[in-house]
Amino acid sequence: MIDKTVAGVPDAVVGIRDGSTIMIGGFGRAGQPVELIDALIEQGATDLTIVSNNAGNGDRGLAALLAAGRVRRMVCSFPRQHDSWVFDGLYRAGRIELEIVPQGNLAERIRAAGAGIGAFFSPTGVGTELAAGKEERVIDGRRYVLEYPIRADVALISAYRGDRWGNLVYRETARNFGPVMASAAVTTVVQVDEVVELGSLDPECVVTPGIFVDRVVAVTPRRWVRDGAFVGGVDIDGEPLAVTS
Amino acid sequence: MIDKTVAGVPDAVVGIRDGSTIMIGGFGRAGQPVELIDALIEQGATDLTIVSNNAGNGDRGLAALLAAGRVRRMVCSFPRQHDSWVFDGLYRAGRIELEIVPQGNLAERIRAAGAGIGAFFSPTGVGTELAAGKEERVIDGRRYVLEYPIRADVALISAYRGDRWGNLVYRETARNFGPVMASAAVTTVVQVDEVVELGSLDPECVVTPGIFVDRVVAVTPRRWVRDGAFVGGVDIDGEPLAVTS
Amino acid sequence: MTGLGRAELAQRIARDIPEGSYVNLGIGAPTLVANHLPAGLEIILHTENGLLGMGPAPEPGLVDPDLINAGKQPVTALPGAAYFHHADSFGMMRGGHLDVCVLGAFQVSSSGDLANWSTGAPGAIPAVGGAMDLASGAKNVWVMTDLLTRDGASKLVAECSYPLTGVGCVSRVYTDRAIFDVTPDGFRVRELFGDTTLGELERLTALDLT
Amino acid sequence: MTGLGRAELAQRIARDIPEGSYVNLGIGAPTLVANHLPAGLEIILHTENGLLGMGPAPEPGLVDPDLINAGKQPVTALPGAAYFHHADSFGMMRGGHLDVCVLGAFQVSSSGDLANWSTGAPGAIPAVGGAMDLASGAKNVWVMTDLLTRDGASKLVAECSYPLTGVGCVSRVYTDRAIFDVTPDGFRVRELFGDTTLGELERLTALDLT
Repeated sequence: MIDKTVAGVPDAVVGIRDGSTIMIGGFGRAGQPVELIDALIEQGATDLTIVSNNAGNGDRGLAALLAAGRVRRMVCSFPRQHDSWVFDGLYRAGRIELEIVPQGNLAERIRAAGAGIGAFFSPTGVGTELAAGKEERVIDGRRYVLEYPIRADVALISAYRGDRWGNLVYRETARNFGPVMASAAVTTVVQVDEVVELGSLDPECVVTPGIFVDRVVAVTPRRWVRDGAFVGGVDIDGEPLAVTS
Repeated sequence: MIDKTVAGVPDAVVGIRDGSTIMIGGFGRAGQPVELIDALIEQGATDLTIVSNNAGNGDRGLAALLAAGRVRRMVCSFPRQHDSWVFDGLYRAGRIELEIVPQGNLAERIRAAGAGIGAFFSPTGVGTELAAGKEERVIDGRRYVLEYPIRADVALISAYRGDRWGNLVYRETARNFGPVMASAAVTTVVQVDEVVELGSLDPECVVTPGIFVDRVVAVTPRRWVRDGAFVGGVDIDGEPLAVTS
Repeated sequence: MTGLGRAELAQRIARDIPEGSYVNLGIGAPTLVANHLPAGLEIILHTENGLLGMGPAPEPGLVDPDLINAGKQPVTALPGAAYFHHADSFGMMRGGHLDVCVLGAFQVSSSGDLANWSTGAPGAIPAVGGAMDLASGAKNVWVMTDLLTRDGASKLVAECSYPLTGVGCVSRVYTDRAIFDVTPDGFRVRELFGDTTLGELERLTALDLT
Repeated sequence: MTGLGRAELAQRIARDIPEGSYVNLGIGAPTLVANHLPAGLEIILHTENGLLGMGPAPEPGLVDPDLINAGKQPVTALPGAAYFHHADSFGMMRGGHLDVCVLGAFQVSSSGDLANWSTGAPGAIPAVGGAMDLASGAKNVWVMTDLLTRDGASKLVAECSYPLTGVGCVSRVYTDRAIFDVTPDGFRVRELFGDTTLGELERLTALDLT
């Protein structure tokens, strides 16, 4: 029997090595696998390269990993946010390397890794400093730059439901980078709200087929959903929403 | 109000011009938009380039379009099948041009057109006669050939259900080339079993968002499905299955 | 003050978007355009973090942390919406399927170059997000901006001094003082707001306008 | 006749596939392997026309024209299955996510080149399908074939004379007479069937085997 589920988050991050490249799903906080990141901090791997759209929010999740001094290099599209003080401090102190990649090129380069594409010509960034030094070519009258795949040793992502084969569905815009990252890592680790019976995910609606997934772990379900229905009333940390306006 | 539905198949193929490049969805008969092809034959456009995985089966659908002499050139991965006698005859008589593209390169080139990729390096076909004359490059020790997008004037595809915004869901392996072709054509025309109320397709399960779709037309629903459930008992032409084995 | 306020400008832009358009509104001021889309007309909003058919902000108690826009603000999804992953979302954009994208700007050059992601200031933390993809992808890239910076410098320039977001990508600029089309001959004034005159614009921008 | 019949060979191949593998079985003889996968072991079959978790042929009255395999034969989907479109399906393949792919062959060279899509005969209608993608994509490409053609020619060759499907892609060849691994030193016999001897194989193939 194939069973990709593991009992707890410590099991989910076993074996991650110093110096690894790790993709972390999420767009801001939505879809960020906070529990897996906490487990990674506990696990201790360091000198990491992190590939993620942002560079942490507030003090939890990716920000906590950065604060713990585990990250040598960030590859992302948008590190600077109103609540990215941890990254900002490290960057200004010269304690972290940064590679900025336009968001669509980031997504497509990750997809290319997963889909076995050696490189591709993208129109994004042409003529800007982010394309400096990159191979350029005019195709059918349009300028493109050559972009290479981004691969990882490990992907840590968050999905909504999964089964023991690793099939996944997501929730709303928390889907974001999960599906492409799952395809681009040697080992893909997923936290889900719920592990469901094999066969209970509609095969027409599976977003990430299990072939891309290695480990699935159930974490505390999001508190704004009950029995599959959105109920609201709390924020992403589970704190009651102030309903004042 | 956005309403991409049209009343009948003749309206769905209005304006298709001689000399057009037309993508036709389907893998063999599964997902082949037979009613739209019949309407195209009726409509009369000729001198067409057809991009489709196969080159027709039996005497209906794409085979009928070929038999009607409307196709100058076929771009496909697998024309030769046990029931591809129409294409076989035309080809042997020198009455049709043929470009063979490996199936995965065909799908990826169509996707590239839809996704604005100028060209990409594929490992498929390297060192074979289908890569002859193509630009080759070694990336990270692996050989790749450069493949260009395939675009079309029109895509004719078959989906299961659609709404007035053009959102689509498919059925099983009849999905095949539909989603990528929908993205790669100037005008995408879809036949569906059923046009459903806007909002009744689960936004988590929409496979082709309406942005890729221009016209939706309802055709006679597949006869092996009733009220959304598979009931079997008939073949793809609606003929009763002989249950003898 | 002559010309349009922020909200009026957003309304003016909204009026130029035809029904049935697929539209991406950039972070910041362009987001305001959503508030002014004519009721009863269906215009489909794209947010690059994976949603077509984005609706307005939710009721305060019904904020869904999984449902946000590119600015990471809570939004809703309309009937007819669809979710997709980032590669599909940016494929949609890069593939030219969006009709209109409205972006903010630091500078726009008379050949349509856009600078809106970095001032190039030493020590600033660079962050591009989807700006370059949006600039290179949509069929029509419109800019929404004040004509002048707080210091009175023109944002319409002969050549951008800030780092570029995209080359020759902007087709129209909506400012508080006028609407400009980008043409092969440079900026052409399409519409003047308030008592703004062409001469005044030429003086403020130090450009030859047509 | 010494060696294994078709069904026995399919069974032998099936035995070498570890539980949990993702496997694509090519059109023709390789399809037979599915009938011999050990009951109770979960091995997930991929069909490149858009399905993971492919099950056996349906009951005769329950043929579903929408649910076919790459050979366009009716199949079923197991609990845990997932459907996807062609670009995703071939991305899965090209990206190296399949553990094993079993293909037929006209010829396999001692450096692992595969020829299985065209005999290059004049007048033949070329048709490649997914053969080249499968050959270049799976982690392990196994070939299932008779050792000899009907005319007694060896399908194992020093260099393919037929048009290639893939270069250096085959890692193992299962024939009716023996199993061969493709190594940097050419074919190495892994297992002999029946009373086949190494000397006999060298005579039949005219190759130096190890």
